[in-house]
Amino acid sequence: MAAQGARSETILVVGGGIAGITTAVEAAEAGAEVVLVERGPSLGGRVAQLSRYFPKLCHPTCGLEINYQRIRGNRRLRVITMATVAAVTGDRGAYTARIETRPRHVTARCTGCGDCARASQTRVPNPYNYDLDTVPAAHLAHPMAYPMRYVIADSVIGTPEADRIEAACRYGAVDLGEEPGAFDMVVGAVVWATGWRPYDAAKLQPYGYERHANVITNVEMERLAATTGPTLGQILRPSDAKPAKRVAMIQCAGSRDHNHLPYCSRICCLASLKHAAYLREAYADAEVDIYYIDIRAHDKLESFHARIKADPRVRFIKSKPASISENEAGDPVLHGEDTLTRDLYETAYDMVVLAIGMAPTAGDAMPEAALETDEYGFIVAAETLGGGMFSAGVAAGPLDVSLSVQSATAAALKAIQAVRGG
Amino acid sequence: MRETPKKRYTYYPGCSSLGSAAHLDKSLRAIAPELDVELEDIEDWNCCGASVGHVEGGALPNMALSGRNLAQAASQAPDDIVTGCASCYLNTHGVNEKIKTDIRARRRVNEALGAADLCYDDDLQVRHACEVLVNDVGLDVIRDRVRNPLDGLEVAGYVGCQTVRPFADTDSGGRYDTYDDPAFLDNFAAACGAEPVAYDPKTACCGGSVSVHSPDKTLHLIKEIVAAAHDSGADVIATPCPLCQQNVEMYQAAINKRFGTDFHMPVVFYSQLMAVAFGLDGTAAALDQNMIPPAKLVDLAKKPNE
Amino acid sequence: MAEAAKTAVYLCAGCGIGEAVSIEALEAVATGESKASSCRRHDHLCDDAGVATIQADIDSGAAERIVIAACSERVNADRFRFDGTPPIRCDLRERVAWSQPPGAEDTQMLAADYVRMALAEAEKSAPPSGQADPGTSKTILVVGGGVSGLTAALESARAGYQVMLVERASDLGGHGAKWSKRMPHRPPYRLPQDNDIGALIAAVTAEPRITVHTRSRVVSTAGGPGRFLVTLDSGGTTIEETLGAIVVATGWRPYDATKLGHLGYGASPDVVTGVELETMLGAGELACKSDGRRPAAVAFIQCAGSRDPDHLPYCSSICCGVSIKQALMIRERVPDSSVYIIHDELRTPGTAEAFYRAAQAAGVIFMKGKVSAVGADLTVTVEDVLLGETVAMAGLDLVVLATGMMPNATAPEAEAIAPQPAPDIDPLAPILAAGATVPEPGSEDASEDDSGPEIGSILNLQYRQGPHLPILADGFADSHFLCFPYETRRSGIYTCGPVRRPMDMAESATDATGAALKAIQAIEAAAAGTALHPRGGDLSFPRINLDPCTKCRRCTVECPFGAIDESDDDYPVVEVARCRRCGTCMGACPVRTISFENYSVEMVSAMIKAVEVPDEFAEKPRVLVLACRNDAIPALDMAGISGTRYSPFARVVPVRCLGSVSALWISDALSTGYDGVILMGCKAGDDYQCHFVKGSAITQERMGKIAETLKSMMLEEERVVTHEVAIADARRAPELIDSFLDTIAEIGPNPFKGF
Amino acid sequence: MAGAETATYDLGFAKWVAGNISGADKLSMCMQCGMCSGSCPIGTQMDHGPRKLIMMIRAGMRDAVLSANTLWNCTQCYNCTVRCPRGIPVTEILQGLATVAVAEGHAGGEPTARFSEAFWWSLAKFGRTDERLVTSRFYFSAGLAEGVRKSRENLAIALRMIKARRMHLGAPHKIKRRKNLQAILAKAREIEARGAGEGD
Repeated sequence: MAAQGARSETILVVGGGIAGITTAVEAAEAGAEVVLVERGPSLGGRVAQLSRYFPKLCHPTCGLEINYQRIRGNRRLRVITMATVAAVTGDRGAYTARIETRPRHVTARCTGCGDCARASQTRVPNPYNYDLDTVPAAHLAHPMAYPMRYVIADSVIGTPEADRIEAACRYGAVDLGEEPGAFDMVVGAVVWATGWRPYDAAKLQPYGYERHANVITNVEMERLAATTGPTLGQILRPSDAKPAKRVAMIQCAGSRDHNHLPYCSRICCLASLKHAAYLREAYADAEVDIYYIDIRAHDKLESFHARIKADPRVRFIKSKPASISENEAGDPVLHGEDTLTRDLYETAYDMVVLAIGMAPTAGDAMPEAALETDEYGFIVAAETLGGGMFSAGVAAGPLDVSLSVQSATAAALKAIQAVRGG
Repeated sequence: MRETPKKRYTYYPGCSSLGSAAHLDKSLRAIAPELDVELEDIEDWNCCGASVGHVEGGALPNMALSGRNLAQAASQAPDDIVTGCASCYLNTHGVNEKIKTDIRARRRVNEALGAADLCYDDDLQVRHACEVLVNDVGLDVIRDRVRNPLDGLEVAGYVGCQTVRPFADTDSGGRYDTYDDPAFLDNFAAACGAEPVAYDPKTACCGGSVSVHSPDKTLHLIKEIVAAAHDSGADVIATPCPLCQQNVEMYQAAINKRFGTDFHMPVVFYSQLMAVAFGLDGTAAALDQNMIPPAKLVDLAKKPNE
Repeated sequence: MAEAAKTAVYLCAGCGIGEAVSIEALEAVATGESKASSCRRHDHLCDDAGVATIQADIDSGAAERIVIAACSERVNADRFRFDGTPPIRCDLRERVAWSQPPGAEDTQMLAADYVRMALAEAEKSAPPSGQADPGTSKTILVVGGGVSGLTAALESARAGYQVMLVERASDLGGHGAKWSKRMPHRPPYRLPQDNDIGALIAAVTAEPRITVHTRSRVVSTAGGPGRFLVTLDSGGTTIEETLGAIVVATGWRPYDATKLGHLGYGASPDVVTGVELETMLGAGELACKSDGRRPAAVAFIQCAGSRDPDHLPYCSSICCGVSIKQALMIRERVPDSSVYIIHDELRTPGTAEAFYRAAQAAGVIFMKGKVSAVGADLTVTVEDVLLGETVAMAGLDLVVLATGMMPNATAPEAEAIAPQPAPDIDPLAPILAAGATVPEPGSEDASEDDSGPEIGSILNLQYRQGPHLPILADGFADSHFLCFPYETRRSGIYTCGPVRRPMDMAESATDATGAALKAIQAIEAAAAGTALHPRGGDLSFPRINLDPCTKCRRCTVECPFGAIDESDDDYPVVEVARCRRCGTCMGACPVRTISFENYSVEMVSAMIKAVEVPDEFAEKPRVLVLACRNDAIPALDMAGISGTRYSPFARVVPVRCLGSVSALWISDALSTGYDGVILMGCKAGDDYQCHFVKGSAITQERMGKIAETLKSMMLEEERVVTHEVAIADARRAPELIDSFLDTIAEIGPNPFKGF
Repeated sequence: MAGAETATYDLGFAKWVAGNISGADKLSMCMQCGMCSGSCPIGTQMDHGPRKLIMMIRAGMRDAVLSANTLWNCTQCYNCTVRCPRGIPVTEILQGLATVAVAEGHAGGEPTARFSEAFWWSLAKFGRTDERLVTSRFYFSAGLAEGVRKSRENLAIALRMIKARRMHLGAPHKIKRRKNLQAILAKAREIEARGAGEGD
């Protein structure tokens, strides 16, 4: 345990997604000492799993690349991956944070040469692609991984596979004996940027996400559209790898629903507009139907809405579909009421995309009682526990990327004020 | 003998137990002791109003019906009330919860009961027999009691609506299953050694009381329910609901007439499956009360004094 | 100077490089033909031992310049970091060993060329020595005293910085001060909250680090981060200050309701805007303007002016929340009232959904439809799309138009007389627009006097590119990058609040806090003499050698950040702290006037010429690839990482931005026998992705000139192509190179080969 | 039909419904998503789905709402109730409206209304419903000829039910304390007649 009362001007940032990265880099570039802790093997978080951003349809990896460069070029910023914050005690200017690490089984000697992956014979589920495919037991988290260092799946430790992998490394970078660890760190302020997870689609029973192969979620759609995804960027439906040309998007799949997420997740409308753009780009004859309650293209994003709406092959249907069945061809069939024509429809599609909402993960990341959350699990009263605790990005509320960056940049300043006793 | 202590419940048979769903009542009473369950009837119980009472009777009189049963049950024992009928469950459970949570409703119902010097101020639990089987008895015990596995019997588990909606996934309803894809019925069948078939219209609607008085509006719904079972190769449709059992069974002739089909799909209660699986004879399982004889189940059933 | 320096080369044989090429042969290239003073080989250079070797050589003076011939510059930057001796990176891994067949002759030639190029780079560049006299003011200028400005000022001060807060009006608070209540921004997000702006104003006034200037305007801004020279007109008196950075928080104004006659505005005093209603609600007893009666039936009409091609194209974001707030207040004041909100899309994003539910629970009626008419008797005719009927709502006492927000990107009162700056989604537009509004030398003095000299500009930048902050097509202040929303094209000047995007008070406060941080960064970077985003920490800056300068003004016009002014005798003058180090000026220059210590026309020319171009074409063509460091280079790296093979005949030179590409490099390449040149940059146009705003766009402009050059050399135009390459184009980038080589094969060899 | 009566958005009716029909206090929460209408098993046979009916209530279209066949085509599958994103007990509200429609004579010869009358007659008289008596009373409620026709039509079913010992013949099942049940029902009707608000 670090000496009580020890003071520190270091800022601890929890979570290595776009919000955490931004908080860390902006604070460090303003002169602060920063430690960035990420649960997984690489930085990047959810944005690294997106194919493109709305409304510019540009690639998240482009901004990530710049941020990685900023991180590499900054000595005041230290990144710890495979680590979580188990507890925080103390006060602003003198918190003691308990950091717990999980074994990566690959040391800093790793050059990223990939021999270990080539030697792997076991394949494990690939969370980067939401388990839509698999990767070798020794793998890189994703092509834009930071650090550019491999990781070995715990599942193969103690098997011959592990020995194969170890033998394949020419740089003695494999450490099969690595154990989970824990250490204390004295920091002056903590910024929680713990992000979100997609709401569990299986809970939307009438939509049969688990029963119908061709009902997928919006985050899975991102992976289908990504050149680094399981289909190398071709939008093919799961059941028979046939091009998905007639596609329905169901908005508020979980959001704005007292049975699920009572709040509006804000990004889903725009994400679906973007998915419509993906499909129209991929197939000249693609047809997209967007089922919605209200299209929430806030502020300047309205022009993106207008642009997609102008496409005659994208239809907007004001309706929350009641249920999805499946026909002989394995096509999902939507049932519901078009509230503007008052017709009851029964429409078959190649594929249906559920615009799943964002569920905060602060709950699982947070040490007990450290922070106060609202009824939905978003961090509020961010200045509780000694006035040096802040939240950034989706941990603070359902935000899009730009808003997350704003919130993260603001959090960086609040944290600097806290450590400098301003 | 087994040591498991008996579970006591106050039993509400409901009007259909005296007629269209006599075989549900009979088979339930038959399997109860096998599962160490003791049922004591609500003395002088009355009709719950079913799904149409309120229309003519009005909301409060309709609630008062269940109020009287609740008051009577409370005066007998503090035990939970169990019913096998979806409609009875819906009304009695619904009114009971309303009385618990809505002071105004509680006062108005009791004012009415006052006319017969009755009062319901307790907080009993009103539960569906299936929920009790899942939460109190448990699949293991059911499996454990099977002496005559229903080998090779293919069962289409038709849950219908009101057995699960709107209470199965609520706290007061015991959170024993889901609204759109419930598993309990297939689990019952499997526990009895039968084979549940994949069956889509699991929770489709048979038209309920509308089917009773205006089948012309709903025959197509029932047709889908029977057709899917037929196509999936099921030997029988099993259901927990009296009204479903009656609609799906008695209209098959009309369906064949209107749609040119040739359905003779037996529709039995899960409790009849259990009775046979527990080794009781066909009479105890009331198999002779199905309008379309469940031939295969009859064959599987132990013959009397066998 | 570089010639004297001892250059040490470190060849790494790890990660397959050793298998792919002969390290010995490369050592020969380094120490033999090239002028490396020493060359070491290592099997795991990035390991502690390898790094230690290098450090030892540096310490012993054996290595003054170091070339690390190993992996891509994008990895191990932290490992190969040596104070005072920045390494030259030579990529033999991603671009050779991982993308070429091992042991092949062409692979070896490729590696050798990269070593030669690296040594040429080492020879022709020097570590940046930094800036002589960086600006040192650490005071932040905040323009605008509304919620955003007040917050930016207070948060900056609380971080220890001095602030000068300038507000045009006589009181602080802006629009925010007029609201009786505000939308909820804390749990449970259900009820209107007290407007706490009073406390904010009090805190700002009490803060010793903040000096407030009300009734004041900025009449002129010169200089750059760390030394902005700002002149204020403060109620007639002129104040001059040197300031470190600027936050523009000039906020918004309501859309002009007189343009909404079709919604009944003007037809009756009881048709009011949301802002007017706010004043009525503040006045205590709620009363209709016409006859003072209590309104018992009120209808809100949403999107009054917003999301309407004839008015405002965008969604003003706050109107749904504001109307809900006002509806709830009316229901509270007049309990038996009927309140209707007529909307198209109801927008209460995020936790504001709870506010919507609260209004429903309170009995506010929401109708989806389009209002076709509002009569003088307040009858509102609605196409009720949910009922599918046209409904005439009679008996209303009050009709509220939820008018939208317009950004104060320019001084509002000057608008009538002022030509607006041209919107510039097209990154080339600002130059033309700004260029057009450059004050003539004479009028610049005039801008000292009080008669509103500036043409509606907020800061009246005394920049060669004009007085305005660039604005985007929808009239909002510059903010184009999703990942970097605070970046503007005027270094050290940040915008926040509704001038940037429609937003509510809570979001404005967050936004302002973020802007304050960026201002602080700008101040610290300026003091350290380093570049701002995206080349933070870069000490190099453009040095101007006036001898060859032809005063063509291209550099001053094309600089994306308005960093270069013109001296009285029309020579370029770089305001270093405004410069982002992209080198666009270098690319603009027809001669060799502008160069960085570690990046120059001469340096890249030397790298190009260092390549050995075989005389015989048939089997060995050569192609030069000038690739953007931000996207094209990572894309090629990714191709290597995934083991994609592509032509061994391409020689890749990373450039800071396509905008920095000098036409001279292309003629150098072609005159030394390369058969063609590929330029790889980022996406241009409306959704441009160039991190220096217009590198690709401007290159396309320049291609015309390049075509002329080709003609003059009697060469085919097809020999030089430009491509937009995104970072995700790991598969496409190599394909572009290969297909270009096919084209070259068709065109045939460069006739200059061998000369 | 809805067309006959136009929308005024006079909130009187909406307020009355909210105050007098069980569950209707939640009606104001409806966001018109259409989930309910889309969930109806025989929605195709409804004049308007529940979603539009709710909008009509807000619009003050009293007669159109109470004469909508929506009220009679609800099979009480409760899909709308469990799926409603705003937790509105749609089924319960439709039941309440049906009761009002009958009481105010909007039901006409609707089978549901006639069936309910027969049903209530039996339970009020005997304390239990005798399916045979209820059915025949319902058949003849539309006139003698119709009664005879229906009876014939369903004779086969009836016979099979009897054969299966699932149709009770002979004296109807009665509860013992009929008087006290009838007293309770009478009292309940009386309380309800007082209307909402009063006596509370």
